Amino acid sequence: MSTINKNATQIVATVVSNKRVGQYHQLIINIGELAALCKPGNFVAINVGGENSRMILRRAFAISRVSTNTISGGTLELIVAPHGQGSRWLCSQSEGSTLDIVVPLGTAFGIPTEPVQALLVGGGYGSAPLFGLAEVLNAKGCRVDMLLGASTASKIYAPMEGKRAVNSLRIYTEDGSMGQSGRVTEPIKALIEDMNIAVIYSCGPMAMLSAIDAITRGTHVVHQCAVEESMACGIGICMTCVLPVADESGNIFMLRSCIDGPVMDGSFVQWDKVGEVL
Amino acid sequence: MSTINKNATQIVATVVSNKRVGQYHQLIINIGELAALCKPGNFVAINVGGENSRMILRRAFAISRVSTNTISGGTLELIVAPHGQGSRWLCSQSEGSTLDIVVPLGTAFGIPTEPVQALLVGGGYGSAPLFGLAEVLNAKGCRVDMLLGASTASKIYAPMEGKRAVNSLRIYTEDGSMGQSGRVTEPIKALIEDMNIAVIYSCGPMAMLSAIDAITRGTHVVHQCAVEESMACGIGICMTCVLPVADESGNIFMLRSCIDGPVMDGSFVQWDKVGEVL
Amino acid sequence: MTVLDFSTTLGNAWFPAPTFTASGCASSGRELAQFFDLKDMGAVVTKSVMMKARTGRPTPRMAETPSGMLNSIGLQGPGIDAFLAKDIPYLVEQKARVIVSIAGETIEEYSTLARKLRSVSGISAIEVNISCPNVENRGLVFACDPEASRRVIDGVRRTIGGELPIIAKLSPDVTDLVAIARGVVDSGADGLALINTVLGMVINLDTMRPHLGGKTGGLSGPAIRPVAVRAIYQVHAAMPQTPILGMGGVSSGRDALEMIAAGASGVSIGTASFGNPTAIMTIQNELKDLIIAKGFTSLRQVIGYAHRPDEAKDE
Amino acid sequence: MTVLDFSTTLGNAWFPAPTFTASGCASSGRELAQFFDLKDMGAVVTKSVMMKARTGRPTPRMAETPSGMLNSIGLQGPGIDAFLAKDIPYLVEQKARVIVSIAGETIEEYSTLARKLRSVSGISAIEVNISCPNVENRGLVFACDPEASRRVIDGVRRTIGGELPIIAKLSPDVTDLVAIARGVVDSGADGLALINTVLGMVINLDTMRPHLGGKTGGLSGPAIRPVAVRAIYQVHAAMPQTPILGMGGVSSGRDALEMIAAGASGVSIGTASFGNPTAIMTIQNELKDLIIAKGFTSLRQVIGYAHRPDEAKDE
Ligand SMILES: Cc1cc2nc3c(=O)[nH]c(=O)nc-3n(C[C@H](O)[C@H](O)[C@H](O)COP(=O)(O)OP(=O)(O)OC[C@H]3O[C@@H](n4cnc5c(N)ncnc54)[C@H](O)[C@@H]3O)c2cc1C
Ligand SMILES: Cc1cc2nc3c(=O)[nH]c(=O)nc-3n(C[C@H](O)[C@H](O)[C@H](O)COP(=O)(O)OP(=O)(O)OC[C@H]3O[C@@H](n4cnc5c(N)ncnc54)[C@H](O)[C@@H]3O)c2cc1C
Ligand SMILES: Cc1cc2nc3c(=O)[nH]c(=O)nc-3n(C[C@H](O)[C@H](O)[C@H](O)COP(=O)(O)O)c2cc1C
Ligand SMILES: Cc1cc2nc3c(=O)[nH]c(=O)nc-3n(C[C@H](O)[C@H](O)[C@H](O)COP(=O)(O)O)c2cc1C
Ligand code: FES
Ligand code: FES
Repeated sequence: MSTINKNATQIVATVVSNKRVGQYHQLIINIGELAALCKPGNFVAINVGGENSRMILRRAFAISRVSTNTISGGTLELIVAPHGQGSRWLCSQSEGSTLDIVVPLGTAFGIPTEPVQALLVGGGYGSAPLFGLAEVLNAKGCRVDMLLGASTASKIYAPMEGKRAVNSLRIYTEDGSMGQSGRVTEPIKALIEDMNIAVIYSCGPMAMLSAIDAITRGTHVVHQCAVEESMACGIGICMTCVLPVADESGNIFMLRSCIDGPVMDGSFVQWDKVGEVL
Repeated sequence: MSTINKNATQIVATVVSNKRVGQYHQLIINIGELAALCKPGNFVAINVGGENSRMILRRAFAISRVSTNTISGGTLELIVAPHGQGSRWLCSQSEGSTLDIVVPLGTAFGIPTEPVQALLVGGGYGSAPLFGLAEVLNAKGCRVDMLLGASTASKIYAPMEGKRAVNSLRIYTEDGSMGQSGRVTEPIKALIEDMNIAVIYSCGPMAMLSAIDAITRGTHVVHQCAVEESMACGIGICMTCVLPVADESGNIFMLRSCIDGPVMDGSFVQWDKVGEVL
Repeated sequence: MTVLDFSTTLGNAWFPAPTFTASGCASSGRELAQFFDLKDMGAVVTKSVMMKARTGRPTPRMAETPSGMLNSIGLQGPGIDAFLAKDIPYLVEQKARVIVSIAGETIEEYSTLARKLRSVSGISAIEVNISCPNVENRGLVFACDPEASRRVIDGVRRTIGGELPIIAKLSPDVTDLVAIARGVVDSGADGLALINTVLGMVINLDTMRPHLGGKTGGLSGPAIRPVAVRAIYQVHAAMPQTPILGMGGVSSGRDALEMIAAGASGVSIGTASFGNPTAIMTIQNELKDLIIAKGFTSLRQVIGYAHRPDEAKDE
Repeated sequence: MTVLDFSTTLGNAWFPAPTFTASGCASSGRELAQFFDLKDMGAVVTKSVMMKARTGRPTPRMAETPSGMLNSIGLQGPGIDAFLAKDIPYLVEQKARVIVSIAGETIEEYSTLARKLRSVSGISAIEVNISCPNVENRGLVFACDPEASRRVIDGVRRTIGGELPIIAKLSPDVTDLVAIARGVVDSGADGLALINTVLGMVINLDTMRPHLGGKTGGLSGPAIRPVAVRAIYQVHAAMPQTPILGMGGVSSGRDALEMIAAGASGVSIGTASFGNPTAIMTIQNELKDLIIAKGFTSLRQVIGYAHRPDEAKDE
């Protein structure tokens, strides 16, 4: 049993700002002292739709970055794609409105103790938590290269200030509207071989994570991926968000991606069995 | 079958203003040319809670007054008591927000063809439609006396400008915090006898309407009351809002208060059978 | 531009669109005609009519619940004779397609009602409401008893002859819906209407008593949609040849599409009209657009689509 | 200041408050302990445990619906031995009251589970989940079959002896809930848990297939509350002496009060905790305040209050 949610707190937080960035919304939310407890990879769970909402479940969003030395207290940043009713509602919340939010939740990316070479791979809004991670890795003396991919330019999230912590950044779009044309996973194999990559951190669609796993399988590269499964509770009590994960001896368990994840060791996830009965 | 909803239209209308008046909210809503079709006694049905609302039914509100010569187009006024979730939501809508509204609905107060003496009796927010009615009666040359009652002062709605069309206005509160102490129905018997009242128009709680009926029964005074029954549809299709009403020959029918009302001849309503099986 | 064949059939009855009113949620049609043209939708399903005029249940007759409502109307209505004299001619004059819903307190009464309808022109089908939970039949609802259900339909079938399609309207409040469905189809029903309301109750916390005059009521609206979709899916899986008129919480084109994919040939819209007088037309248009957007060329291709084996797992 | 006796009993088990978790909606308790102290609420009802470890149903396992959700977990769990070794000691250490929920695939399995629990200390009661619609038992759910329900409870009763109260958890998806309830009480159940989820389905309109990996799922949340209140009211009316643990969509103190007035001695909170980790404590406090505001001095006075004849019609 994990004890990772020991800092999780349910609070009412104020929206500090809400800006459109491409097809996403950047939300800055004041969470006061909790900001200091948030780590790259953690996520938040937010009530959506207001008081009379027919949406009864919270929505999960990765913490993109936190700021602890703001005048208004600690803040966190979310990058939200207007997907369905709930995320659209969130994207429509203006400065000053309040949100019922549980923060921080889930596992965080493991940070190497040595200054190793790290490759960060983000798909769509999956890039959001990678910039905060890059800062931490950078401070540890790691070399940080980043690959971002999406179907089209407006779905690439790559803020100016985020790039500071990154040694290189390459962008891939499927329609070629930004950066190189193609999938973000294509260059990985060559990069692993050319550079001395010790760890890949990835966040994005499950298909992307699974493709990266196929590439790293059999190599020495550690693959820490942030998975994204449908979550009803986000705090480990409902068992809806499970993924088949093997332990060291090869026994497969259905682990909760909200509490035993979202960051997991990609090599233990049984990608081909996701969505199957064991 | 009544054809009274022939002007009913579903529109998206803008809130022009929202002011607190005692325990109520005065909402002014721009309904454009439909304002010209609204008559005293008619009501509106409004969607509440916004897009993701778990409240699936419209809320009914009496049209307090209409204004056809405003710069912004025709407007109507509602006096809304924050009762439950839906009306509270409505009271929280600020200037510029839009409402999905069906207007005008239901029967209107019958206007005498001769300039007779009329007594208007309102309970709580029930006074709202009476001021618009008073203007119409006044224009017809009727003498208009008004009695307003409520449990306490903050539940009396009696706007300054409304009083212009009224020859006399007396206020009753049960706790004596405004006007005379007591129930609004107490002076009616004496008034009928002292003055040559031809018609009483009433709007307020069912108990008040029923009490007025008991007083007018056996007299020549016509009692036009606006009833208030729980309504699911407001347009005559659901049969939830029925009241037992006798026809001329004494046969009792369950009439829909939304479409065969809300204004009804009080002497035909079977007040003692409301809520009973026939 | 894609041309979509939006028509549907229930037994031998043809409808230009698959979107109907739900019985009891459109009165006799007149009230909605104020908001749109009745002939533009699939069909008007009239409020269940009984032999005699009925005043129904005491008020309060409704309670709003989260994403739903309870009703306890108790089949208030004018009785079959007044209905045939006044309501049918009006609907025919409007060129609306009409499905007449009937309800009885005895098996006999259903047959008598069917006899009254036999020679009436302008009716496309009969919906036999054997599932209204508000009518007392020694505490038992017809549709909860396989034997009684069968006998009602059998009686109606014999009386009506082979012309008018019979649609049996079932209650979801049963242990084995498929068994009831099989029974009524074996007895001569051409189609099934799924689902009637789910039995529910609300306690009024001011009086601390059941809120409705009739104590229990029928739950309808979006809250019950997953129950309706399940019922349609289960019955279509067991009896793919039997046309189903789906209903229960449909309030958008996507909801209607869900039911059609689950196996419904048509969809009735009830409670949504209370919140939105033009709901049926909006839903009809949204459904059409959705089906076209998905690349289908006829409604028929969509009926029961969710039962097909997955061709591509990566969809 | 009014002093309220907020305690309740289920059979011979006593609880300081009537607000419990719902089985399967609190895992083993640890996860919620992060948000409040487990000993502050009535009791933790643990996730239904089976003999062997189970991986459950394929994902997706949930779909949000209007004011509700579907789940199809399929009783994923560690099996009774691991559960007794790890989870019970933790809960006991937290000083939480514990109701253990058990589920079996055979009548035999239920008895075996009961035997395992017999000598475990720190358990207040056993909830026997015979109503989970996700487990295949040749397509039949125990709680939908009066005979099977009785036999399960009979087996558990014989095994467990007279000490631990047995609460039978029933499904609302039956034609005659009262008959099932009577059967299990006659077979030795001390109380009833009402209701388990309602069977439902959602079609995914992208894939045009059932959304859940397990196709159908159980509907829970506020959407089903009116169904739960009705079930509690009906069963309490028929069997006023049998304590009922009410559940289904409770998300506020007023919802809990509705169930208690309908006849529940205690209330379980499931889905509400997903939207709100502190829901149980909030509901517990709201309920207490409401009951005090209404002038009652003990919870017991409120249980089944809605069944009393109206003293004053003008209330
Ligand atoms: C750990 C985690 C981190 C995430 N981070 C981000 C992020 O940084 N930015 C962002 O835009 N989105 C993120 N998502 C996805 C986001 O949670 C969904 O887009 C959102 O829940 C959709 O809700 P909706 O009401 O708009 O859509 P609907 O489709 O209407 O939602 C219906 C239900 O399905 C669930 N659901 C639907 N899609 C997803 C999904 N992809 N993942 C999980 N649940 C889903 C919803 O929570 C809801 O319960 C993350 C999800 C997880 C699990
Ligand atoms: C013809 C008519 C005219 C009205 N005029 C006014 C007015 O001018 N000002 C005003 O403040 N209120 C008026 N009301 C009452 C108003 O409709 C209710 O206060 C409102 O519907 C309560 O909704 P809620 O969500 O706040 O309360 P809730 O109690 O949460 O509502 C639950 C359900 O019950 C119905 N309901 C509850 N109370 C009433 C009621 N008193 N009458 C009808 N339905 C009810 C609601 O419509 C809703 O469907 C009028 C009602 C009718 C029928
Ligand atoms: C107010 C009301 C009255 C109803 N009356 C009838 C009726 O007379 N006959 C019938 O077969 N069904 C009746 N129903 C059930 C509906 O036809 C429909 O089956 C059910 O409401 C589910 O659909 P919905 O959620 O779209 O309303 C009624 C429903 C409501 C809400
Ligand atoms: C995700 C989930 C898992 C559940 N698992 C169980 C279970 O293991 N055993 C059981 O008896 N009921 C289970 N239930 C049913 C609940 O205990 C409860 O009866 C039902 O959800 C209604 O209550 P609610 O609306 O408060 O959730 C589960 C419900 C949900 C939503
Ligand atoms: S989302 Fe509930 S256990 Fe993970
Ligand atoms: S409110 Fe529906 S008929 Fe009057």
